[in-house]
Amino acid sequence: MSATRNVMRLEFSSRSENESFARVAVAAFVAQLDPTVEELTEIKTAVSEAVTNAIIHGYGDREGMVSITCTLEGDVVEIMIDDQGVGIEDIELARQPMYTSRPDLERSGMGFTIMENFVDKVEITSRPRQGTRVRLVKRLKSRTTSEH
Amino acid sequence: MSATRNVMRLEFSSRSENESFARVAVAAFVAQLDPTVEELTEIKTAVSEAVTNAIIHGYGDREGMVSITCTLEGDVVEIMIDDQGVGIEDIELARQPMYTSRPDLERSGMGFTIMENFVDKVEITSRPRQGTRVRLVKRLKSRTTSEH
Amino acid sequence: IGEIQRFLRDDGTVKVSRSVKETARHIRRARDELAKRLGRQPHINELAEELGMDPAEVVFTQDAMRAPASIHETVFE
Ligand SMILES: Nc1ncnc2c1ncn2[C@@H]1O[C@H](COP(=O)(O)OP(=O)(O)O)[C@@H](O)[C@H]1O
Ligand SMILES: Nc1ncnc2c1ncn2[C@@H]1O[C@H](COP(=O)(O)OP(=O)(O)O)[C@@H](O)[C@H]1O
Ligand SMILES: [Mg+2]
Ligand SMILES: [Mg+2]
Repeated sequence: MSATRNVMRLEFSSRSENESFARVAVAAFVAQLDPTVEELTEIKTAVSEAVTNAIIHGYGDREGMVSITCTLEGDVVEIMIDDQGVGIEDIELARQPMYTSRPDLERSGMGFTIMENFVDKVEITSRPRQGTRVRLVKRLKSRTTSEH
Repeated sequence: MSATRNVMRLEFSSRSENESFARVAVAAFVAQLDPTVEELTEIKTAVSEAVTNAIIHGYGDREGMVSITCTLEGDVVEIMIDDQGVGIEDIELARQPMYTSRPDLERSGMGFTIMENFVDKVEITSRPRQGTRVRLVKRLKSRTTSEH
Repeated sequence: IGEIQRFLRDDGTVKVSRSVKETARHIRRARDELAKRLGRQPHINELAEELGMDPAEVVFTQDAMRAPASIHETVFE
């Protein structure tokens, strides 16, 4: 791997069938940096939560496109998950552990909390009726350690 | 899987490190249709050849973006691989088995022949200095025998 | 499969490249056994079920860490 930026962008229909594909596509891109199994699992889990949110909350019964932009630069992974769905009225509230606007779907309200635990930075930008962007940043601590 | 169209689009830097990621992303998307392992390998191989061509021939020493659009509809997979590279002057010649414009890179000239063997249709559209689109279509023949 | 899970759980510092290599070997073995048992090429869902893995994860593990140089080998393997 060279040290310069490597970028990929992914766009797909907001269907739950596409969740595992999206998670694996991001994993295959990040795998170039040879993270630990644990780091890759953390990234996949965080991406899954954000993608599920875009599909379930952003679009709900409608079908739209979800996009993921992933940038690798040195040992830092940046992932943005975008939807053009309903957006979030109150971002502070949405971030609260256990808060969910859809208890009817048996959501746990732990999605953002999980993301915060598994990556270094979680930024949410959203506008009601315009859509939501979740930006995840993670530094791979393992990268400098040697093979064994 | 519902019978309606499912679409994904992928864009990435023209680096050879991204080849396996692109192949995995397409295969993980197509896996939804439950092809045989063999069919998946055929698709991955054809996609690899087209992506390698975009990187090596289309862009060469430059870096550009390669994009892949994949559509699933019923049991038919359609994959388009696009670059905005140098383009192909003589498409008939390029398709010839063993023809390569880069014998210096130890290319075998078998890329298009491999694609033709592994998918049902290979269409090439290209304009010199504008870029190239390779469209691959494959029907998953085995699909109906899978339920038992 | 228990073996793979133990391997993956054992150590928080296992590199993906190494774990993928290990798991890919299990996948190849399962694929060959399944093909023999079924008398035909297995479907990806059948293989995934046999391994207790997500189909997309099987695809990832079979291929994700493969070097670009070996593209042509996949044809003849
Ligand atoms: N992409 C999104 N579009 C619209 N609303 C969202 C989106 N992501 C999250 N939300 C809102 O934030 C809340 C909390 O999300 P999360 O922590 O993942 O919990 P859960 O998904 O279990 O409800 C959701 O219930 C929803 O109201
Ligand atoms: N995306 C592309 N952009 C420009 N030229 C291409 C592209 N794809 C194929 N070609 C041309 O077609 C020729 C044949 O391609 P291929 O059959 O894959 O053989 P090889 O890659 O081994 O040369 C290449 O040598 C190149 O001249
Ligand atoms: Mg959630
Ligand atoms: Mg070629």
